[in-house]
Amino acid sequence: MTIHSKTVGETLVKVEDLKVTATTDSGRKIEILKGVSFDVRRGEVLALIGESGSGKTTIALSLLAYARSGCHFSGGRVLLNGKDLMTLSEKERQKLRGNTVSYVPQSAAASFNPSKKIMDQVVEVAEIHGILDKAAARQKAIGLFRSLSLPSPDTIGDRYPHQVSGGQLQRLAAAMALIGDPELVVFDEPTTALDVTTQIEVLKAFKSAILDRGMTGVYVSHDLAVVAQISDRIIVLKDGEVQEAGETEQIVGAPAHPYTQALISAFEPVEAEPAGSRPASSAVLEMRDVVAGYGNVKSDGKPHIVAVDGVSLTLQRGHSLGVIGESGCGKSTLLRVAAGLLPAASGDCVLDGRPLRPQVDARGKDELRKMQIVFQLADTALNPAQTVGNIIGRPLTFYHGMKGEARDSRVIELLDMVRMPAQFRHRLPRELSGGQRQRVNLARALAAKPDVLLCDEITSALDTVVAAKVLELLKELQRELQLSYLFVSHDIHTVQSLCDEVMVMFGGRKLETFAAADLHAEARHPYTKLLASSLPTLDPTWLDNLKQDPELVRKFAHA
Amino acid sequence: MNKRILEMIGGRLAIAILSLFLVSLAVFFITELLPGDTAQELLGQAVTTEAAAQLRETLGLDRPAILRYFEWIFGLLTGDLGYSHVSDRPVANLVAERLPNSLTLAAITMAITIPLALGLGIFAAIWKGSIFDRAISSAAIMLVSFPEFMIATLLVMWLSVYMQWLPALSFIPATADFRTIVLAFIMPVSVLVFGSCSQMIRLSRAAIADAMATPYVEMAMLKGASRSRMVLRHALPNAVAPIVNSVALSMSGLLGGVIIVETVFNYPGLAKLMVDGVSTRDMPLIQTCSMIFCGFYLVLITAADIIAILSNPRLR
Amino acid sequence: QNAVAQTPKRGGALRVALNSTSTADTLDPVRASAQGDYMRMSTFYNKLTVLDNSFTPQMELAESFDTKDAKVWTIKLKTGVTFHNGKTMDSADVVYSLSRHVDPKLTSRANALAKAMIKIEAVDKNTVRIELDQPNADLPAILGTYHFVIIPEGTTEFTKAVGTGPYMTEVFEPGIRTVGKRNPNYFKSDAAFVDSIEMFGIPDENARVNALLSGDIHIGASMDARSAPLIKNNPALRLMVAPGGSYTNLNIRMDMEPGSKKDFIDGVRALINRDAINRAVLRGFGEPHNDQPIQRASRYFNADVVPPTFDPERAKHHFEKAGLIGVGIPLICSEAAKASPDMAMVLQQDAAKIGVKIDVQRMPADGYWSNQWIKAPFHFGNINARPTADILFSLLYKSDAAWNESRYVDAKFDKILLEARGSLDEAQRKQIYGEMQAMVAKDAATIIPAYIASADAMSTKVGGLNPHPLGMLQGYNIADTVWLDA
Amino acid sequence: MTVSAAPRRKLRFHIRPIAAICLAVVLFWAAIALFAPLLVHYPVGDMVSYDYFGPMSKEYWLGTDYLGRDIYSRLIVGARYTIGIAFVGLILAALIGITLGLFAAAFGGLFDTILSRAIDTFVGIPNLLLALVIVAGGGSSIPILVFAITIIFFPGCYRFTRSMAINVNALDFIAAARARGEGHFYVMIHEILPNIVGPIMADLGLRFVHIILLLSGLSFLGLGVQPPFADWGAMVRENMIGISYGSPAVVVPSLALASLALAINLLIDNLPQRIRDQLE
Ligand SMILES: Nc1ncnc2c1ncn2[C@@H]1O[C@H](COP(=O)(O)OP(=O)(O)OP(=O)(O)O)[C@@H](O)[C@H]1O
Ligand SMILES: Nc1ncnc2c1ncn2[C@@H]1O[C@H](COP(=O)(O)OP(=O)(O)OP(=O)(O)O)[C@@H](O)[C@H]1O
Ligand SMILES: [Mg+2]
Ligand SMILES: [Mg+2]
Repeated sequence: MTIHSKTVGETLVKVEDLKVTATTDSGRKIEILKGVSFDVRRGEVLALIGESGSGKTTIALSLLAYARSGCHFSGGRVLLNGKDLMTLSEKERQKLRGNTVSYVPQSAAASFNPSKKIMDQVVEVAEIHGILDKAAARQKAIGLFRSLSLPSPDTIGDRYPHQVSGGQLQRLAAAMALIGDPELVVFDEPTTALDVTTQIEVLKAFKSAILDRGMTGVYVSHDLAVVAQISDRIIVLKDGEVQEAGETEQIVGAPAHPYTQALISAFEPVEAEPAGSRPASSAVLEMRDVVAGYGNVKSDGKPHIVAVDGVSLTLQRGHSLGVIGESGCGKSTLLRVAAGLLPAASGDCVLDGRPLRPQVDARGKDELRKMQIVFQLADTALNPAQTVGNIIGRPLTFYHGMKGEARDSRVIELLDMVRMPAQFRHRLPRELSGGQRQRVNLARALAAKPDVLLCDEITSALDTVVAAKVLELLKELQRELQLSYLFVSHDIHTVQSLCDEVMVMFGGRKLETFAAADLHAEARHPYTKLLASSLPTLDPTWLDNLKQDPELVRKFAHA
Repeated sequence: MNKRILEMIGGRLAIAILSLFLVSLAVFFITELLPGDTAQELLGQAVTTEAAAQLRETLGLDRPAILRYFEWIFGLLTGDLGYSHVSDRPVANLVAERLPNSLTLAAITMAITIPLALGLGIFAAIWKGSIFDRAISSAAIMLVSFPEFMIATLLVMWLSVYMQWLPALSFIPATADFRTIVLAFIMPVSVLVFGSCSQMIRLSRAAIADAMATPYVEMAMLKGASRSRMVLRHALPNAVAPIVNSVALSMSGLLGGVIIVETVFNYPGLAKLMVDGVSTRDMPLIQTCSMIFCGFYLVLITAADIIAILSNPRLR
Repeated sequence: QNAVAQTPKRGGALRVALNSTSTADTLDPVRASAQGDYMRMSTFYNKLTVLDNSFTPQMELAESFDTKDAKVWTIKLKTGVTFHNGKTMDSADVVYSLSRHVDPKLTSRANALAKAMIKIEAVDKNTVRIELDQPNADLPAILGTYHFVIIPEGTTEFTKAVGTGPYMTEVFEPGIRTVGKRNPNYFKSDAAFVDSIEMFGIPDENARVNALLSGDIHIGASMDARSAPLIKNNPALRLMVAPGGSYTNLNIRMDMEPGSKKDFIDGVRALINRDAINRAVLRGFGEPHNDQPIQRASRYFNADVVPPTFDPERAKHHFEKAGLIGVGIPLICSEAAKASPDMAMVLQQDAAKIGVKIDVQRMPADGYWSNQWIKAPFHFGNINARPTADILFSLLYKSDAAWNESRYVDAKFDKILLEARGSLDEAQRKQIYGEMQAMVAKDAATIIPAYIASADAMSTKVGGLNPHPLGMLQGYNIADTVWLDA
Repeated sequence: MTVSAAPRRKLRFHIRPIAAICLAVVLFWAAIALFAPLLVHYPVGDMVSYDYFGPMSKEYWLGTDYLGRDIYSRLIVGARYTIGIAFVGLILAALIGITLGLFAAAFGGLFDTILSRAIDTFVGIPNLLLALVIVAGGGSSIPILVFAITIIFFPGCYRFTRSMAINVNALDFIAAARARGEGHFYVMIHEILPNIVGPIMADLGLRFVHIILLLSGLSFLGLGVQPPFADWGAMVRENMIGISYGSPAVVVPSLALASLALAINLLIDNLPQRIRDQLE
């Protein structure tokens, strides 16, 4: 049962036992899709959800009769209006794309040609397929811009992609997809790359566009809550296979498949213990009035680009301090200052009561050891040329002079600590999954026997289920080793579930700090409230019922 | 054009000028290090210590190098390229005789190479993986694997000596008509085109292939664009910077780097002039030629940089 | 060879490729120093005399040379000879032309020869008197050498050559080309047959041969032996080999170790395999020689001086006596001295067979003449053909000569050298020069294994050229006689 | 973010047949160069036959050259010179270029700027001319040739290494090592270098071809290895006249030169995708 009333008609798309195989560089064949079947009926929005790599994009693209290079269709059929797309010639496929089926990409920022004006790209579909003449296409595009509530719809098309914000681009991409009046629109995670506050705006725009037109859509996402707002039916995927399919209500409310259940439960926020329940102890890390940024220092003593502007914080021993804020607000910069990677222009860092030199080179080995940084992207944080054993072993040798047997057995202990088997120490990072890499990343930091861990969005790149496991691990380690975390995230739920205290940043400044348990208490800073209220819940009616202060949104969201 | 672009272009020009200055220093003092000098070479077998010393004095070679450097630089800035004592003529005259030849050869080569190489590179990219693409790529590799002199000599052997179709020398007789001139240029230009083409084909194809792998080209495809539209309308405009850069690099050797061609075809160009200068220790000549070559290189590279800046819409 | 016999034809544009060219190319007689310069001298200018095939001077611009004591000479000039600019040549022009070589400021390449003329004066419009510092019977021959061409009085600009010669400058681009067109007022009637002569350098041997094979040029100067078969096999081409030209010599400084040991010199002399050098190195483009500088073609050549035989056993005996078996002996050679690296290799191989170790050290051509030649104890040199025996002996063997390559000192030699120079008696001169040849062949430590022939390749259409002992291209002088069969 | 959580298996390099053939050719020449003294029949300088440009025969496998020397022996020793000089020059250029490139990337800042500017000035002078000037200055001996190659080719190695290293240097694991307190040297050698050796080796391979061609060009102009020794380029040149007789003296070294250059080029062109990706 969906909230919006629309007529769901006959089957538009029928996917039958679709198989897609990829050939790797070494010539090995991998089945990406292992026989996927589903239908899309005219007028409904079908959601595909699953973890990263489960084959969502592959399915989405197959609806446009396209397989990425290195992949090919190895079986099954995709019927659109009863015609099998797999048997079409390249010419016929071209005629289909953008015209009958169109696509809204995951990252509009990357999908717009940086050297062409937006309008030219939006009307290109009409030009290619000869649907409309140029002037009519422009008029239609402007109409679409307006209906997607884009600012200054008449002129926005004359800008280049880099001259509009991410949220706007995402909506422009939707306009581009809609201009040919396609029968089917495929949305591939169109909001994943956006900030939560922005995401709401875009979701709303999409939803009304869908409703207005009674469109048929396939909406791909890994975020159940987002999908719940917009879809009629949901298909849950894992490893290229359908796990469960059903009405949105059913999937969200009464999942049948264990995997779906795991997904749902990972989504439920774990309430933090009230801050008061843990004894306040001495401060282990303090930052005072830190100003930092990039580029040459100007005459007023501030850097050219100020990323962190006068932030102070205190981290208690054995506690976790969460730092949240939208992308680009200076969270990572703050951590880099603490780690000494980016010397502050002014302000102090104090570790264990002793002030730290701003530059990492000037700090003592023991000072460095006590504070370890864990980066967001485990992909780039691990040297691809070193084995896991070496990566974890290096801090052991560096800080503790361990060698040979001793080092090896300690590496095994550390791997065990992050729940990984001992033989993984012979692997290279690229032979690990994302979650495993993040664990190695963590184990390397632990090898130094630190007091403080600086964690930079370490779960953001992980799937919800995996991320939940890593968070669990962090909590356990904190209990066992009395670690203190300075934990940066843009996801308020994650922070809430792990941290004792939360600090909110905006535009390089600290807005406020509060106990995690009090998040919903009154008298919060409006921006914090906006953040908290912008997170979708599994309730399919959430978006429709959402009331946000438009003034606030204009002030803080960059959509 | 906005201020930022002007600033960046200004920066490029400043860097080019700075480089030219560094080059002048390097050129001057490296030539100073060459053993033997003009005086000795002028006197040849008849050299004696006293005679050489006397000649050095008359030529002003006995004064400190720094002084001569600044005189030289000042001369260059005021358009005085120096005096070649070896040939007893102003260097400007010597250069004026050769530079047009070198420029002609370079210009003809460029006029053929650039469209040809870019065309082949682009078509290879459009039909990536096709027979055409593979044939072009293999041909490019073959051509870069053979020494220039071998290609040149084989051409002469075949086209001049056996077939007698083309003159073996590109040394155009004083009284040449248009046909003769065209015939004379065919072989040297071909050799140079072979040499510079393959590099450029490979680079332009790679640059377009890079751009083809971007999400926005994939998006164009998903809009129903044909492959040629993807390449020409979407990939190419974004591959301008690397392509122009590769063109500049390949072309930069066309003045000074064509010594083999000038030798085999006996073409009176600047490279041979400089080699002559080296063997006769004609320092002002060597220095001027080096400066011309480096200047040419810098002009091309800077032009490529500027085109890259202008082609970047983020700066517009 | 057919063409040579035929009568000359007029017309045609001749293209000649020399083997070198550079920006040092010049039209100024005092600066002339390369083969191309000598070619230009004879194409655009004339001298008072020319040297024939036996180095005997024949009159050109001069009518006659007269002297009583070989010290003061009176030269009568031909009348009615005009320069390219229309001016009539007279004694003032001759005085001006010759005096330029004496002026030390102009650093003439011929200054060493010219400075003997202590007084050059015009007696009347058609007579010049020259006084020498000491008697020299060779003055007519000396004035027949490349540099002593006659230019109009007061000439200081040499961007165009203004001479009396068979051709007038049309184009002169140093290092690129020189084009001359026929001088319609040339004073010799049966000369200057082609309409124009274009000269340029193709330093690369292959390019030169290819240009010849493809018909781009008519004459390619100075061909290497390895190209010879190719030219001989081509019916459209022929090869003109001139036996003389220059020689590459092996010098041992007698005032330095190891040349101060007589046995070393004798050892090396016995170890020189003249036959092998001729066959393997020069490939027949040479003429075995007998360790003295006078060519076979010269009227003074002494055929009684026989070259030492190749005798490794005797050489070994000498080296043993000198205590030089197994000791590394450095031998300096360079491309600058033609074929010397190859000759050094032959010597090295033969020496190795008798246990003598020669370290061949190959020096760069640049700077060889100023840094290695004469200075090294054991080295190669290269001497171009000279027009007179006197020049060769006084330049290279006189005790106080700067270019005395082996530091040969013999008072008697110096004395008879002056005697011959001052003598106007041909028979006496021949006898003295013969004796001097025997002396230097025996005592001077300069070994001259062969005269190197020069070979010019040309189209069979080219006629009027004959080998000349002064070297390639008829002694750099083709303009008068060459003609083309269209 | 689309980071695949699916476990990946180690990618085995898939060797294409053409790459295997090319590798065999390269190794063949390398072995010849290495064992040259064991393989020659006659000393290189010996004029073993008066029959110049002799045909292939039992005694002279590949015929004789313009001086009647054994081409087979000269080819073998020529391999040594061609490959040896190019290799030593390349190694030196690579050592200097890579070291400086790593330094520039690791230190950055003014050091990098000045070094890069200074090295860029070299690039403006055409290779062959620079080589000519150096050889004219120092004489044409093997050390000078090696020196010239080093001087000419280190800027390229520098630029390539620097650009690769700067890319790697921006990655988080370098920041992690820095935050740990590792010195510049450790970062250069253990963190950056292992990640760029693949492309650097491939790039050096291409440079090797350039060096060989440059050397042969120099030899062609008479400034390469000096007689009686010869590299392949010099052999081609000195026997060039023989081409009209179809003499093996010129064909054989030409083929040797082309086969080596072609093999290396094709080998690099068919490298495993992962290395090629970084190359482009
Ligand atoms: N060209 C290719 N060659 C080999 N494997 C590929 C290729 N493209 C995709 N894959 C693999 O196919 C699987 C499915 O990819 P797909 O992009 O469809 O996943 P997804 O569900 O969209 O993931 P994400 O949420 O990260 O976008 C992944 O494991 C991926 O690594
Ligand atoms: N190297 C750099 N040079 C210049 N500006 C930078 C640099 N790195 C970051 N910035 C700018 O500094 C500001 C803060 O960046 P920072 O990386 O700290 O943000 P963040 O809060 O971590 O964002 P995200 O959630 O996207 O990681 C941003 O505006 C960013 O554009
Ligand atoms: Mg995807
Ligand atoms: Mg960040």
